[in-house]
Amino acid sequence: MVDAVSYPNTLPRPSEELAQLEAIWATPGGWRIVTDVNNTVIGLFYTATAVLFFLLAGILALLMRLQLAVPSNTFLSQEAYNQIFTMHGTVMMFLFAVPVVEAMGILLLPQMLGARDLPFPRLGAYAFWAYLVGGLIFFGTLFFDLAPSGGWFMYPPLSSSQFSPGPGADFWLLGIGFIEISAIAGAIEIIVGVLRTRAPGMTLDQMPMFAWTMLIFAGMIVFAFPAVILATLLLELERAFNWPFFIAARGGDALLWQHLFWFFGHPEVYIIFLPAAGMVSMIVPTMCATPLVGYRLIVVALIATGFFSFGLWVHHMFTTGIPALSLSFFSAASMAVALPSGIQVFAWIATIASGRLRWTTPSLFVLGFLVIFSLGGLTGVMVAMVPFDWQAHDTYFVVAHFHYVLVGGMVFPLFAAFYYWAPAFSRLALSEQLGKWIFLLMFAGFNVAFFPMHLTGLMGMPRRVYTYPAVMQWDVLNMISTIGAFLLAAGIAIFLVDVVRSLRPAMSKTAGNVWGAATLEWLPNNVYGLRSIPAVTSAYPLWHHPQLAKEIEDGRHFLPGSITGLRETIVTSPFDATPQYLLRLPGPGWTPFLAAVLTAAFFMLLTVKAVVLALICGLLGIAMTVVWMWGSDLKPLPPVDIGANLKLPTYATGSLSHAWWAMIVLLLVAGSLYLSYVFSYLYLWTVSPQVWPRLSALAPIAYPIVSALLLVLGSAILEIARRVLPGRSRSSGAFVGLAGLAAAALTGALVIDVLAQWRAGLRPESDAHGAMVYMAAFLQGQLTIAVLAMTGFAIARSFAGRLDRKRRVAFDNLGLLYHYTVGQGLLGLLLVHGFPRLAG
Amino acid sequence: MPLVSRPRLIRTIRFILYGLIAITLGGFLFAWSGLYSVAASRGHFALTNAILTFGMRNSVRTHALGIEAPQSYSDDLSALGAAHFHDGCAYCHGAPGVPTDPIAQRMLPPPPDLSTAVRDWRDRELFWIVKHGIKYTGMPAWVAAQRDDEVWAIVAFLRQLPTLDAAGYRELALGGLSIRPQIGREIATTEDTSGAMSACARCHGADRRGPKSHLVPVLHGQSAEFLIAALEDFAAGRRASGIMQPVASGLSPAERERVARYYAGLARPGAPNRLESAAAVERGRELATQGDPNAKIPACMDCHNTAALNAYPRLSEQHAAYIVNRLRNWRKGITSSSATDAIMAPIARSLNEQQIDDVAAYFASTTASTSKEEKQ
Amino acid sequence: MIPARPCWYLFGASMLLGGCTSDVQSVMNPSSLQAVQIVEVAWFLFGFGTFVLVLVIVTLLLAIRGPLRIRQALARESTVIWLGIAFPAVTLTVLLVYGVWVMRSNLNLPHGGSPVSIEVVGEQWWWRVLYHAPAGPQIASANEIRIPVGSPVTLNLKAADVIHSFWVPSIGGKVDMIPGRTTQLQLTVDRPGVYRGQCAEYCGGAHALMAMDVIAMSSSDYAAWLERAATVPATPETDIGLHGRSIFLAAGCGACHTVRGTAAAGSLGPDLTHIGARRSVGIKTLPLTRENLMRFIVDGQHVKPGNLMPEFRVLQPQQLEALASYLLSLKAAD
Amino acid sequence: MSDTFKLSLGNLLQVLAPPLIWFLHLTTVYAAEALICIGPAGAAATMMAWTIALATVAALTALLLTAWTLHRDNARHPQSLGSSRFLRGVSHLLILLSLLGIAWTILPTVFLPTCA
Repeated sequence: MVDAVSYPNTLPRPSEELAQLEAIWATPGGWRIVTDVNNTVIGLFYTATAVLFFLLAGILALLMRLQLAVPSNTFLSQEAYNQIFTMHGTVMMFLFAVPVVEAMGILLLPQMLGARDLPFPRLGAYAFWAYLVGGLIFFGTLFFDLAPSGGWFMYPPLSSSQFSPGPGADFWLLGIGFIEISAIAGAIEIIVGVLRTRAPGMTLDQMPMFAWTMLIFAGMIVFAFPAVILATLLLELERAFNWPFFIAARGGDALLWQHLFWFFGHPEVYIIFLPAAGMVSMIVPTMCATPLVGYRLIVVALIATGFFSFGLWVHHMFTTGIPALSLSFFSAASMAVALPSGIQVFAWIATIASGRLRWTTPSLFVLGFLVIFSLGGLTGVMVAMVPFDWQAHDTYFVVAHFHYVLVGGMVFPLFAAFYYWAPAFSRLALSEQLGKWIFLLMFAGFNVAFFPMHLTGLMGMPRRVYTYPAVMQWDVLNMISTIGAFLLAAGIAIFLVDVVRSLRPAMSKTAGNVWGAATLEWLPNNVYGLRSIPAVTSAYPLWHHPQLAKEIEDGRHFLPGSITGLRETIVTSPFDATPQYLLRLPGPGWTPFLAAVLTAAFFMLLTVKAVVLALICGLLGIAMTVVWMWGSDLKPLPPVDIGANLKLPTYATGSLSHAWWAMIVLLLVAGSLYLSYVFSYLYLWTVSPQVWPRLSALAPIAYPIVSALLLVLGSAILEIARRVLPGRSRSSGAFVGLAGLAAAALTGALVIDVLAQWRAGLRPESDAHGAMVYMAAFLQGQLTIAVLAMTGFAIARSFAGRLDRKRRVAFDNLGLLYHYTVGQGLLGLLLVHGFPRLAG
Repeated sequence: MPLVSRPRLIRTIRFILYGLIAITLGGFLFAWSGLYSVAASRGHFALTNAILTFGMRNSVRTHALGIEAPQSYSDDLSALGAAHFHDGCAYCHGAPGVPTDPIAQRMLPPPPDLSTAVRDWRDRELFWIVKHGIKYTGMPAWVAAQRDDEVWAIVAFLRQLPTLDAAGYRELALGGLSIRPQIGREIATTEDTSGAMSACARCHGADRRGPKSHLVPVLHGQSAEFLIAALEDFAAGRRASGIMQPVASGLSPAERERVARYYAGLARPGAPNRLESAAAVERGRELATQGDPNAKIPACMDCHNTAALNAYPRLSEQHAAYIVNRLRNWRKGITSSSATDAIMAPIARSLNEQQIDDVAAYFASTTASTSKEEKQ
Repeated sequence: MIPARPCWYLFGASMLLGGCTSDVQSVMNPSSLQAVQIVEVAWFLFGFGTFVLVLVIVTLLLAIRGPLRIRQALARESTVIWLGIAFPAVTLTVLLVYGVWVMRSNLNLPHGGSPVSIEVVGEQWWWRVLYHAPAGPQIASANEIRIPVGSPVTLNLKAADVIHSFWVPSIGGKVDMIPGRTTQLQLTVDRPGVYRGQCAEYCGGAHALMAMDVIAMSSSDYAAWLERAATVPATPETDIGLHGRSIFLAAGCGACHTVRGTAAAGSLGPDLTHIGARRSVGIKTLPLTRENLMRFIVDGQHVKPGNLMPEFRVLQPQQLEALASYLLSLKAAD
Repeated sequence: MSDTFKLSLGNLLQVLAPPLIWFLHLTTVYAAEALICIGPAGAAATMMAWTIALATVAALTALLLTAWTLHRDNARHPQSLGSSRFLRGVSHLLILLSLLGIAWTILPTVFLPTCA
């Protein structure tokens, strides 16, 4: 354990050290800024882009409110309205809510945790550029009348090729699938960042609450998003190749989509809400100048929310004719998820009671959040009551409910956060005076806009209607809502004025700790984060250690400069944050930007069926990634001293390595995608067992047995390959041969399985069973291709003398992916060949 | 440290901006002075000509890049193209046995003789030129921009043009029409003197003779009401066709009615050649009489029978190629604002390719009497 | 007891404004056993919600500016456990039991009398209604459902194309109509009347216009109506009516529509056998009048954009008049 | 595998076990309901009752087991500080919430018929 009081560096620092640090971390100038990967720059860009999408989707909302202001309005056509409401929901959920939280995480986390940067800066840059380019193209479809119009939930069969023939739905499916992949990339970065790059001594009970929420946020993404990625894959395969996953006439089922979509969609709400709650948990103690009451209770609440929110997806399906008992299980789960919210609300109130609340703009937004979110939570309990939901479902009551939850629970805290953290990243703080006006307009506008919707809903107004006849007499309430929406918009417009007037993004010489806050991000910062990294002994280090700022600036704590001449940060153990090794980080480069643009181009060209061009872009994108990966696994150096004679290694392998952790998280994503697939397979069987084949129609059992043997053999070969890795940097023929053999075994197993099914007469487009069987091969094929690519990469590195027994992260990751792929393959064989034998 | 360092960027932008202003100003002064001559009588300098031709050629090549030309053209297609060429193109470009008009020869640039000029172009480039015309040359764009199928007919004919002599051209373009030699008095005093430019019979046939191209509909025995409405729709631009719009707008209402009554009074020219497969005809019959409730397709025979409104066309003995082309155009979203299109376009859009072929085969194989029986 | 104009109460309680006088399609104006139970749940929940919201706001105010003693009490972690865990645990248990109990009583409704079973099929964007009388022909109608008062009615709900949701708020909660499945809604309506409903699951294009009426009538009226509905409408007696019928057949209307007793037997669109007796044209978008009929025939894509029926602008004005007269005459003789 | 990793994994499982048990219990009873209700109607109610009883007993046992390991670890390391002790405290409360969640899940089975 490191003692903070005995400073690691007692002597004055060499004069050139700071200049060197600044030079190493310097932001590239001019157009080359797109090559930058530093979390502060990317974080600011990311946040600004997310806010841009918030404004764009907000304008769409205003258009809708204008259309609904009076009955039988002709301001928007039916088709235009349907496109607009689809885009409003999709953009708000996928292009604003999740990205803005991820952006704030990328911006704030390293500073809060005392890291120089996140562990995978290039991945973060890639995620951002992919999101920006993909998002702008996706939004642009609106101007070409190509936007999807099937609602943000895209229920089949309405979204099938039969009922949505144009490319709109494809834009949605590929665009959203792609943006989700970018979100997962960000989530991996955040999980590894929070667990492995905290300042020495920052144990889990001293971690800033925002970091806790981001950790759980990212963890939830890992398990929730794969479900919707699978759903979008299934639907796109159905649209493009006529594989009937959702077509009832061929054994598919429309409700399968709903199960998968809401298994993602419900946690999504909490994915959005938790980080916002984390921001509140940071702001409230500062504004009351007192520690958070019930830190442990809040962590319990966060973890419980993370789990409970996965158990209530069916509550979006209360009206689909599912048996009452099933519904009641999910009604119960919906009640359970109310508990953690209650804990948090009363913990904040307790914190306010234990201190003295200052009337600042962030405080106002937090108070507004507490009131609005409570009401939203209560209407949430109402719609969790099955009989009430039978009436309220898909009406404006629900529209009111989830806007109270999302705007109240997320947008208000976000504005509080903007006002709260602006001084940490800008030369000027935002205006307190304007801020109060903005709050008033937004709070009043929000309630005037959305409270009446509870009533319009009870008066029978369904959602997603582009007009209504005067006889329904919903006009007065709708007019009030429209006026409220414009008040809310006025508040946001003034906010923009304030941003233009006051926000001067800067890396150093910021407005600083104007609130008297207690966490590390308020220490003097620069592009490189803190000048030196302190050992943390308290959850509120700045309050407990008033001279910290000065000491940090003087470089008296750990890692006061760059030791290896590269960007670096300390990797610590996940629980007690003991320093483990020094991670050398990559600097600016074109590859993340180009790879992102090319990936976006690949998906979008695929949508417009320009397959050749798409493939070219895809391959170039992969090439970019290979170039970027090639330079990432640096040669090990002798251990270095980061201060106080603390010697840290510069290279780590196995479970110590941050790359290993990232791979494990990625495999969790793959695993949860595959579990979603297994669920889908079994679910479709319960719906239409009649399309499952008789025993006689199945492929002979010999095929899967050979396949399985090949898989196991492959795993064994790869382990032998690990043994023959050379001790020193030189290439090894034995290794190359064995690795190639292992890859061939994996490919062979897949080919044999597909061949067996094809020769047994099974076709993917014939029925749901056929489609599901080939889907297993499709998923296995994706991983096999990834393994092939990584094997090629490892072989190339071996030839280049960059892979040996010590420097072997590239191989470790291949091994993990390989064994996982084998495991998934075996499970797939068991399911596809075994289950019909069992059930038939 | 500020996020973006600006000075160099700003200097570059300023340089570009000033340059642009200088160029714009110079150009304006030249145009304003009137020094440039726009006379067509003088021709271009050789250099100007070379630059213009270079620009034109490359513009066409680049713009035509994304166009996919068919592998081959049917005789139906080139016959249709020939018929329109005679009416719409020969005046300027001439044709075998048809000299270019002297007035057209004085255009700048003079319209090229296509029997040699087409060799310089790929099919997709010819298509692009015919469809879009060429700026500053007098080459007009196609009248109905969305009718790519008609433009391809011209391309098909242009490919055949270099091989034709005067007799061959005449056979193809006039469709076997024999034009009565006119006496001096007639030539001196009537409007229609030569070439039978707008004679309907060149394409649609007359008396017992049906259309030469199977892409041209059989008008014999259709109701006059339907034919008048169709001509009016073409004349008013409610129906889009680069071939029919010029012809129909050249006729007075009285003439339209007379020609419609003429064709309405003709007997069907006899069943077209029956190359349709029996299976396709059977599938087509099923669809035409029962519809396809799953795909929301109503039965064709409920409207296209002999007892139906006169506003509807009769489809028995109609050429399959014509029906397929028309249905496929609707399916591609080429819709006009005529009253009949309002009914048929949405129905046609719900047919798939196979159904289009089947139903066309069926109608081509029926005669007026069989279709009557099936309805009653 | 349920107030007569419940919407007013809600409104008055929430924001002192006028205008909320519509019970056309209100959840809070129930007319069936099931809907009444749900409204009771709703009122209970509104009460509960108001109570908790007031509790939160009051605690919040006390925490900000309350007496020191209260603030010290509020700041304890045990208070968080009491208010944040214990209190919700108890109240939510009560709510859950209540909700489940209502679900159960919704399932166990009296099954007296001969149950009436009607099939409703959601189509883009209209409602096909099929009455399966024990004897006699199957009666098809569209966009209005007639049911008897006082006896349990089972609606068998299906979808022809995409997912729709059957919702008539005054008589019960919504139930989705899903392709490939048959869902059920059981109701016992307790007073005669006309109840408006509309599709509650977004189903594309004209989803907003997919409305219907449920007409509840006394058992004897219902039986009489059913008998009349089974008859074939008489041949028109007027010249214009006869002319209209010939236009109807010659214009191809029969390709999509059925009029029993004629050659028109299409099934793509609504059955028009007794259209003259219906309340509306164009799926509740227009009341049934001669002008509206004519308008829907020639201008239907403006009335209900995207609907399957093409616009028959080929019809001459007098043909259209005749057609409308014929359609209006299609009803059982009284 | 390094020791830190094993230690972390153990602590992590301790924390995540209670809500995971709740989730498995919920999905088990939900899946059982879905499977039992497509089978023959006669035996549904009894099969459902047995499934719920078994699943609940299994879940409670697992929760008890988690609680026992917590007490064991607390006893073994009475003065340990930092993350592990903190997480054990978190785990305790999660057991409580998960118990409540499981109770709510089985509560409706008392009132409602199996497949309706």
